[in-house]
Amino acid sequence: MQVKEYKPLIVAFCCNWCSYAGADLAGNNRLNYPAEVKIIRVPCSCRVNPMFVLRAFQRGADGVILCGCHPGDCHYTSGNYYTRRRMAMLFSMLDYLGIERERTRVEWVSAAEGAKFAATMNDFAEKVAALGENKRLEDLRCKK
Amino acid sequence: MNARNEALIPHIAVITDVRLDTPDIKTFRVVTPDGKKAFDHRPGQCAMLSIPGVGEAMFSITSSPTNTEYMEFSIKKCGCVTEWLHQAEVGQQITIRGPYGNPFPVDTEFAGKNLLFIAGGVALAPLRSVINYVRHYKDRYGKIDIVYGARSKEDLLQYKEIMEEWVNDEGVTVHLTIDREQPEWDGHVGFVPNYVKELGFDTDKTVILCGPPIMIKFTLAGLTELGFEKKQVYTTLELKMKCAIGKCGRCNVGSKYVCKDGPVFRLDELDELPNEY
Amino acid sequence: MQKITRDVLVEKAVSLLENGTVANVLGWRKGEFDYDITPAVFTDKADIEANFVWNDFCGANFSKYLVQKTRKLEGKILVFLKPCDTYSFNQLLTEHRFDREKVYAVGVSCEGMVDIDKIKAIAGDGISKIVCGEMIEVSTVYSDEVIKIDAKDVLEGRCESCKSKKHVAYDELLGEEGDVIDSNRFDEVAKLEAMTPDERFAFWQEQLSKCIRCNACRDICPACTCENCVFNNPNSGVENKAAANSFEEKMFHIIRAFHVAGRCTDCGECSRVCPQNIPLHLLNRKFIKDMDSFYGEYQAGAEVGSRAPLVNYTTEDVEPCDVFEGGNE
Amino acid sequence: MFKCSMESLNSVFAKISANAELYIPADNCDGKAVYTKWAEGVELSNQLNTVKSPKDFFFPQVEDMMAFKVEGKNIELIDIRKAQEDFVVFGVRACDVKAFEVLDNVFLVDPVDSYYAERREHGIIISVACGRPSETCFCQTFGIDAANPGGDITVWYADGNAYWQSNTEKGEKLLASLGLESCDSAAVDAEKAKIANIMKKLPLAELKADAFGGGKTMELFNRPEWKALSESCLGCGTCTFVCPTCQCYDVKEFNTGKGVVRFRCWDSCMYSDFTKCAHGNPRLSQVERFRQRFMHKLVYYPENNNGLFGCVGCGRCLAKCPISMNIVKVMKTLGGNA
Repeated sequence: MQVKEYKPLIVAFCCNWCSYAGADLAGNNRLNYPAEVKIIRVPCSCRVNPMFVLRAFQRGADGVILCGCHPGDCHYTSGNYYTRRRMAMLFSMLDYLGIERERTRVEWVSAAEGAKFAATMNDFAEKVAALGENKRLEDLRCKK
Repeated sequence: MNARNEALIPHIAVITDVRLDTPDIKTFRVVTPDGKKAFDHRPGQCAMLSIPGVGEAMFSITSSPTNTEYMEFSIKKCGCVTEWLHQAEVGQQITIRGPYGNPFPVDTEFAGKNLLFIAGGVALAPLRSVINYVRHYKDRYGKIDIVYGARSKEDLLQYKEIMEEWVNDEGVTVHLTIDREQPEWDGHVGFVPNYVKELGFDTDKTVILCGPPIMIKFTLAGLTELGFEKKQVYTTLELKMKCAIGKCGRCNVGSKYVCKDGPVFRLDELDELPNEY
Repeated sequence: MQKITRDVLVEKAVSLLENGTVANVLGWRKGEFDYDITPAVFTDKADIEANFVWNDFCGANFSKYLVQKTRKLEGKILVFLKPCDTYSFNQLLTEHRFDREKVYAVGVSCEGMVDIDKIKAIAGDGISKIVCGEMIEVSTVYSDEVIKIDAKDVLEGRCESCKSKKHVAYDELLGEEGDVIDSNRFDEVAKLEAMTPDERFAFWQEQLSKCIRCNACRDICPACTCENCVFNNPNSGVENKAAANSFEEKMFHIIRAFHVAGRCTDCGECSRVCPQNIPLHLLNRKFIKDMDSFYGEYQAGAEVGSRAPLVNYTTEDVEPCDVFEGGNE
Repeated sequence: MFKCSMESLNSVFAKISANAELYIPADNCDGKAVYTKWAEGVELSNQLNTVKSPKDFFFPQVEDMMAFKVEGKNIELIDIRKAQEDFVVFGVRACDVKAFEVLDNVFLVDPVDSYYAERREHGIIISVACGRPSETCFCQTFGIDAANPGGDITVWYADGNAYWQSNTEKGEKLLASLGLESCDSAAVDAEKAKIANIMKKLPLAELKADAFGGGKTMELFNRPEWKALSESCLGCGTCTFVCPTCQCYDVKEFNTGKGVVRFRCWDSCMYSDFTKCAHGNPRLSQVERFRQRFMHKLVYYPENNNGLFGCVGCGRCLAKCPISMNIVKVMKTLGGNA
């Protein structure tokens, strides 16, 4: 039997205006980042409800990353400031419950930062891979 | 393990025909994957249909038990399951389990009687199996009257079958009515309760009444005026159900479970139950 | 142990009822035993005189009832509020959840409520009588001896770390006004933060696995006043009547805590009513502690109309990835 | 009758668990009794009863029933039922033993619920008589004898010993395999008398259920007191979930992304969506939902089950209701012996 190399499944919520375009640019520039990064486009990073993050873990994600415009650059003026507070609270809570803090991340990526997007994803995937499978926020029914 | 027969485990069935009856009611023909009728039933009984991932719900079997080839369900679009069913195509598999509930007493109390069916809107669905059953065994019953009303001509369920088959049967009289005047309609216009009063039936009939609560209330008042007694009137109820076998505990009216002790009730029996339906 | 007596409250309720100021009294109704007190609406004098209770078991916070009662009941409602209840009262006003004009609020000073479970742990089962006071006198069917327990030893967990004896809202006050207390309420949170992630995980796994999803924490919570909760909405995709596995237990409690973050006044009702004794307040207090340390001190309900940290921001906020173990590096 | 010393109970447990899984009430991290799988080191609780009733063993809170695989228009039904192993539950009180009879009348009548039946068949109940009932106990109201709890085997604790007596064939077989010392019933008779004496002293000893039972529907249903009784009900599910006889369930589905699992889980008549369906809701307010629960226990259930009440007086709802509204208050208010 062939042992499959463990590749973490990563869900990346990307804001439509900056980070999604950043991911696009990374692709256009043929920059490599893991194929296991699944991008979900959202209108603004503040569209991401804490429930989205948890449900991504439930459905089998090993890491969840949010990408939005740099603070001050939000297309809707202030959306990402709210994201910053919400995710700070959520991540702190997840840490409090003993869930590995390296599994969640927020990164500000502009439309011009294709290289940063690829580097971020590579780095995040590597960190999550080091942790191994998500066991602490898993739903066994979805893993069978 | 398979010897464990579990009432909650359904069978797979397949939709072989979808007929748009009215703008919001479709009639589905359902058989097992090998083309047979899923199970036998009696007039007025129900079945649980489900679509995995959407939900399960109770529907009355609208085809007559005398139809041994397939079952039909007339379903109005009003919730999750029904909405999903309405977009289903021929060949779609669903699950089915049943039959559930007590049937109308077609072979006992109804035998030899004159029957009066009164229905409004989609409520013809549960009565159609009874009507077609008594039409099939016409010699066992007296005269049959059917009063059926809907909002408009388009909303009359099974209009084709009514006009092509029912009205031509000897001993069967069909009285149709719609709520409002409409250009190509030359029949009666008005609500069912008033129409029943206008028609002024003799009290030698057994009444099978089904429709929205408000219609039942006023029709019953009309029938009482005509001299009918409550023990002559049968109806069928519907409440939220999950198990259909009297265990999940939600479809009760007083101590009676609609799924197990109903859905067919005689009105004088209902009078002894709390008004919680 | 309460300094203010039942008779003072009864007299107040009866006089306000009789002079027509209010038509309803939201108060505590006598139970079957001396400790099982039910929140109730009183409308008549005789009923109040016979059945109104004020003692060390009157833990129920009436603020949430005002949301429904102000809609349903005719006439003004008299509500008795302990200091911690007044915070919930203010918070609900901030959220425009009830009409202030329909309420006559009477503040009642409180010396802390006691926990029947703690009493039973000392006196045992089979309680036949409890007399409240500095020393609580407990009689049981198993002995003729009256067991005396210092009320301070059996305080409810939330009262042990009482944050305020000050009423932040009232029309009238009975008893003495107290002060905001420098409480030790974050100690338990800090203790958990000091653990390793594995220990924390084990702690919460054990606690949350007790959850039976009865929703009592949500239904009693004065901050949970949504007309239709996301966990009741079949279209939300998370509507579940029972937590099928440990994921769903965690999700329910994380999301519930998050939904009340910044609005939770730390009244402690969630932990009080939990039939499984899950320390749910530790989740809410974690959020409060984090908000205090990241965005500056904030007490929900301290004043009407204040803006909670989660509906606010500054351009200099801490980055989510710099936050761990409470943000203290 | 057989006996063993209280100190040797653990070795008896070891013997039982050699052949079947054994569950005993043990204290959890909060010092509350919960049924715990016995293993070396698990200590029997001293508490009167467990927070949650033992109905979980036969009717678990969540139970997967079947799975479906959906591909295009096709549905595949997957039977995921597993064979049930034998298990033993020790320390069940008289009220909870009676509660199994209440559940049996629902699940074991035609059509039989095979999920429940299978577990019932493989479960052995060892009951324990209540030496120290609580003030919240009122099992005697329903004719239950706390001194003779029943089940497959009954155990009495008296003078430092545990006395064992089998009541069924299943129990007899198990008891025979334990190799306990046989003895006469003198100590147990004394214990029974002691329990009978203490039962008379309980605060709820005089509570009567005469005003309730089958045939009282219309008389009780429209009573005006329901409004005041249900006034502060939160509509949470605590009473129904700690109740040993509440058996209502919901059938729900979970899409795992790889298929659909249909499961059932406890439901509560206190919840607003319990009877809500596409055409409306027959129980719109908490008054109706509250009334349903107590009418079911005290009137509807006895009506359908030859007078057997749907409440066993375990007192869990008295202890756990967040607002302390419970069946005793309802019975006293409506029954007129307040």
